[in-house]
Parts: sequence; structure tokens; C-alpha cells
Amino acid sequence: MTAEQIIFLLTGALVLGAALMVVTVRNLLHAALWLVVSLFGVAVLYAILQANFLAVVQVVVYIGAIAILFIFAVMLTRREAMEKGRQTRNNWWIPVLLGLFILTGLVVLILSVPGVERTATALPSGLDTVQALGMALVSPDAYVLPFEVASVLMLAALVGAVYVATADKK
Amino acid sequence: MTFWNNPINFIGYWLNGVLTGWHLPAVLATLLIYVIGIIVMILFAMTLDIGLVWVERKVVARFQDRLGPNRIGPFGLIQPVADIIKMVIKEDITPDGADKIVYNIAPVLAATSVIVLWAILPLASTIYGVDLNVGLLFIVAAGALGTLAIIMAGWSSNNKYALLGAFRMVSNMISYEIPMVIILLIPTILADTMSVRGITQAQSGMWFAILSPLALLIFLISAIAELGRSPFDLNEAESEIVAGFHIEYTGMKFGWFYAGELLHAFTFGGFIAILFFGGYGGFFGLEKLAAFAWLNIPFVQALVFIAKAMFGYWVIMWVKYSVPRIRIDHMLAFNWKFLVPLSLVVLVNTALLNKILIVLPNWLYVLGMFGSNIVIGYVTVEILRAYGRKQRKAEQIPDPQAHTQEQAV
Amino acid sequence: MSIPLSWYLVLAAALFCVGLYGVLSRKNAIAILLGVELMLNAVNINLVAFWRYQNPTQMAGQAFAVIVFAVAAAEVAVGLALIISVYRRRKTIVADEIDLMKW
Amino acid sequence: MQNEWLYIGLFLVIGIIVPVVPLVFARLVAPRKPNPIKQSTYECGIETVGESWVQFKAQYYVFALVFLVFDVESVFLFPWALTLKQLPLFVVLEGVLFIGILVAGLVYAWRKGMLEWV
Repeated sequence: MTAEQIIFLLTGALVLGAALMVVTVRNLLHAALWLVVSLFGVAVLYAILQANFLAVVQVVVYIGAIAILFIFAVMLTRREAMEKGRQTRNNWWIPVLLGLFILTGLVVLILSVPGVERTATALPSGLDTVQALGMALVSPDAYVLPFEVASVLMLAALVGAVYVATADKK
Repeated sequence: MTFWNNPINFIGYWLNGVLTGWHLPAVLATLLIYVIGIIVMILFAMTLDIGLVWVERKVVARFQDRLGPNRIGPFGLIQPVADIIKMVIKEDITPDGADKIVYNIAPVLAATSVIVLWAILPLASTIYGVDLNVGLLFIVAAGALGTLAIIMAGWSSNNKYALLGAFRMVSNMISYEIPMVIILLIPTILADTMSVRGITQAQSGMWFAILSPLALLIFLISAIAELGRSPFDLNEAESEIVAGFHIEYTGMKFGWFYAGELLHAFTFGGFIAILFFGGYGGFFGLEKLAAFAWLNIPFVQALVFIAKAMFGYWVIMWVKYSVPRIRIDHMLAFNWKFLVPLSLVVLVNTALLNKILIVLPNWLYVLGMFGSNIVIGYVTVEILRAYGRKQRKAEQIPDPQAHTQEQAV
Repeated sequence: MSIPLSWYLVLAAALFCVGLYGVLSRKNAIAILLGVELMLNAVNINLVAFWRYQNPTQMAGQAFAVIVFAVAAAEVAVGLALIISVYRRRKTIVADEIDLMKW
Repeated sequence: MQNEWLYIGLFLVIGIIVPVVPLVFARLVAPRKPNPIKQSTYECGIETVGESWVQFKAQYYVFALVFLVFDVESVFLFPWALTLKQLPLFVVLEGVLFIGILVAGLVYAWRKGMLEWV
């Protein structure tokens, strides 16, 4: 077992462990903080995969913005979301079974695909992945349309969220 | 390669030889050298941090016409050491109802979020930790961890003031992160790279401060706000919420918030030097002359870098001790209604002009970039003056110029 | 580079199922959104892993992951705004109790 | 895995250990004599009234919302900024269009009065 595999396994255990805490812990603020841990682990996975840009963006966007928004929302609604009392539905065992069922199905499916055990080849030397991503995002024969549509989506989200927030100000 | 022109690699090779001589596996030897290098780097930062305590106290004293620490050691130089001993042996109080684990993690995270910035800080052309090709976003990512530390501290203390302070601080930091990220795009466009070292090298002929002075100004303002220093220190406003998010922290835990803030301020001084003043280089081609070849020695470069960073740090202190605190609504309005639009205008201007003017001869290019910034700045000031005049007319406040003339009479 | 592709895929599948469990079992609307975030991240791990293992010069996987970031951010912005709006009016964020439009 | 991320990872780990060491040391040497008065919440010497959970303005949340949208969009501009040197002028205009859509959001929030504190 190589050092890289050990790092991957540790990170994977961190991601999954933290994710389990997110869905089980009673205190919602702790759940949000565990989400931060889990998402940080995902950033480490991106770093192992040499997706430098996505690794830092994961931290900037998820930890720096989305997690903060979650924490704000938890604090605003805390009186209801008190850590007292059960946080799960009465029939919680159905999702457990469903999750295990889907997981088994997916794992069987993944392992049955030929070539799934292969390892990655080295990145072509001189390939700047960030620049290549930029090229892909702006060149017309690649993803310029999704790129611009993403900004329209964000605009729509902003307008929608602001509208919802102003609607009950009056 | 000698010790004098590439000290890090020189010592690295030497250590590698020694360690493999002890029959260590090559991987382990490399790892060990990394660890030693990192510890040296962090200890250097910490030593600097201790020095900064003295510098900060001495400078604030001079700004306020006092002497500052002058009892312990020559010029009070040993004072920070005494401070540290005091902090370590103070009783550590955890308030009732605190969320103990989160409460204890917060100061560590606050310090780590600053220390980790030193991984990408190039002290000289051959003295740097790592040359990340997403270096600029790494700065923002480290800032995100700092924001998280503050909200954790404020929430876990179980204190009204701490919570209010944390909310103010976080809304302050996240708001001013927007102009900062937008301004970070400008060195990226000008240098065509996000690597901190690449940006430094791109400025060997011309500082970005000259190509885009407005960007420098906006970056300085948002850096001060990110640090939560005056005039943006309403997160710890002593007269209203006592100390803000770290009110319940005592001893060394408070010490880490304090030390982290000082080191953060210095590090941002360093980033201002790197992004706009050429970092360890930027001598306008002077270092290529034979008579100034000594400017290429790494230790001289490191000294130049620290001097530039200290200057940036001094400017941040200067602002801190001269400007009064502003109100939160003013702070947010200033960001969203002024800094964000202005930084977007500067960004579009830089992107377009850099593309159009790059074909021109160099002096015309520099003049065009500088001139466009001056024009934008002038127009902005004119718009603000017109708005102010309208506002005063609406509220029937006499024109300040007319007012002063009246008084003079 | 010694990690088989299947490790990433299995990890992503497990993360997806944990998120799914969170979405289905939690009562609190914010906790449900937390589960959705986990599921989106599981998808992103897959996308980036495929980018790395198929053809790294083709940036499709990363470009898609970037779009997923935008979608996640939009979802959180609107979702949390709705939750807070509902909370202000009804003083609850338990998903089962927000049933005015049920029938 | 690249060595640069290994370096950053090690830096992060040691960057966590370094602040922990003085805290552990302080734990060993500092006195610990807790009593209820000392551990009560500090409010300038006045008895604490109510729980520390004061209702704070929802406006904080609205600014976080606007921030989220802007943060994501401005981060996406970085790959665009890296391509400007190689690609023709219309790529710059694509970015300007992107920024224009961003500004439209800001103008909307401004006109709706969401950027006012009161």
C-alpha cells in the first residue's frame, strides 16, 4: 500500500465519518460544522486528483460561503431547531434500508464495470489545468454557453432569494 | 548552486545526503526535509509575530504621543516575551454553557488560518514554500477558515456580546471579501498567472501599483476590513460590545486571537507588496546591471520583501490609529454601494485596456493604464460630490464650503 | 496515482447514500438541505475523478463540476431564503408541519 | 499526488500543532480554580438577563445571501482571467457580459432596498 493510498483512505474515512455526523447529530449547528469537515475532506480529494482550482474553490465557496449561510440560517431559526428532542422522523429505518439498498446496488454496479480498477496516468507535462479550464469555459465550441447560463442562474437565484426575503418585510 | 544563491535547496540537498547516508528510505528523507523546512518557516513567522507585538505597541505609542513599552530590556524589546509568559501562566476560564469543543477549536483555527498563508509567501526568488498555480485563491480560502473560526468563537462562548461581535465581524469579512476577490483578478490579468511567485516576477519591470493604483487602494481598504481593524473594528467595539467574539477567552487562547491578528496584518502587508509593489523584486530592471547584481542575492531579496511588507503593515497601523470607528450600516453601504461597483468598473477597464493597449509601445501602455485609473478615480469623486451636494440640499444642510467662509468672516 | 478509479466511485456512492439518508430521515428543513449538499458533493467527486482518469486534457468533467458549484450555491440561496421566510410566518421549520399546500 | 499539495497538507498539520503546543503547555502550568462566579457569562459585572440567544437582525442574513452569489460568480472569473492573453477580444467581452449579469443582480438588490440596513 502506497502513501497516497493511505492518505486517500484517511481522507475518505474523514469525509464519510463527518457526513454520518451531519445526518445524525442532534445539534444543528454541530451538523453544519461537521458538514464543513466533510466538505474540507472533499477538497483534499480534489487535491489528490490534481484538480487544483476545484480544491481551492471548494474551500472558498463551500466553507467560506455556503457553510456560513447555513450557520446564519441555523442561528436565525434556532429556537425551533433546539438540540432537544428527536431530529429524525418516526419511520427513520425506511431511509436506512433504502440507503443501504441503493449503496449495495451502486457498489455492485461500479465493480462490475470493466476497467474500473485502472489507475490514473500522469498528467501531460506542461498542462496548466486552471488555464485549460478557463479555455474550456470561454471558447465557443466548448462550454461558453453553460458558463453564461450559470451566471443567469445565479442572477435568478439572487432575484428569487431577495424577493422572498423582501416579501415578508412588509 | 551555492549557499548564497539558493540557500533552501542547498541545505535540502545537504540534509538529503546526510539522511540517506543514515540509510533512511528516500521518501522518508524527503518528507523529513519538508517537515524541517516547514517548522523553520513557521518558527520564523512566530518569531516575527513576537517582534510585531513590540512594533505595534511602539508605533501606536508614537501615534498617540506616548513612549510605549520601555522598561524591560533595551527599548522595551523583551516586553513581548514577558507578555507571552503572562498569557501562558494565566488561568484559563471556560464560561458556563459554552460549547467546550468548539470553544477550544476556534482560537487554534484562527491562528492556523493565518499561519497557513506562509506556505505560499515567497520571501525571495529561491526562498519560498510552494509555488501553487492557484495561489491567489488560496489566500481567499485561508480567509474563509478565519471567518469560520470567528463564528465558532462567537457562537460557542454563550455570551450576547460575543455573538453580536461575531455577527458583525462575519458580515464585515464576507462583505469585503467580494471587492478583494474582484481586485485579485487584476494582478491575475496583468501577470497572466495566479501563482504568487509568477506575479512577483511579472513586476520586475513595472509595479502593478502604477498600472492600477485604484486596485491597490481598494485592496488596501478591503484588507483592513478583512483584518477587522479600525475603522472596521466594530466587531470588538470596546464601548458597546466590550471585545466582541473573543470576550470570554482568557490566557493563551486570547493570545492566539491577538497574535493571529498581528501576523495577519503583517501578512497582508506582504501580499500588498507582492501584488502591487513587486514583492522581493521589482527594481525596474535595476538588478540586471552589473553594479546592482547584489540585489539578486536571496537574503537581500528577503530583506527587501520584509521591508516592503513592514511598510504595508505600517500603513495599516497608520489607518488604524488615525481613523474613528464607523457604524455598521455605513460600513455595509460603503462596501456594496461603492467598493463593489467601483472594483467591477476597474476590473472591466483593466481587462479591456490590457487587451487593447498591449500592442502599443511599453511607455504608452503604462501611461494608458495609469491614465485610465486616474480618469475613473476622478469621475468617481465627481459623482460622489454631486451626490453629496444633492443630499445636503435635500436635508437643508448648508454647504460646508459656504459654512467655513461664514466662520472665517 | 496508485489509487484505482473504483475507490473514488465507491466513496462517492457511499457519500451519496449518506446524504440521501439525511434528506429522507431528517425533520428539520435546514438539515434536509445539508443532506442535499452532501449528495451534490458526491456527484462532484465522480465528475472530477472521471476527468482525471479518462482524459485530463478534456476539461468536461471540471467544467461540469464548476456548473454544479453554481447550482449548489443557487439552491442554498433560494432554499434557505424560503426556509427563513416560512419560519418567520409559521414559527416552524419542521418539514412535515409545513403542509398548507398538501391537499 | 503532487508534492505541492503534500507540502500544503504538512503545512496545515504543523500549522495546527504549533498553536496547540502553547495551549497544552498553559494547561499544565496555569492554575485552575473554577468557581461559579468566575465562570458566569461576562456582561461587565451585571447579572446576565435571559439566555444569550438574543434575536438579531435578519438583515445579516440578507447580506450573506448577496455575498454568496457574488462570491461564486467572482471566483468563476479566475479561469476567464487566465485566458485573456491567448484569446481574442471577444473573450474579454464574454467576461464583461458575465459581469454585466452580475451587476444586474446588484442593481436589483439595490432597487429592492435590500442593501439598506434599516
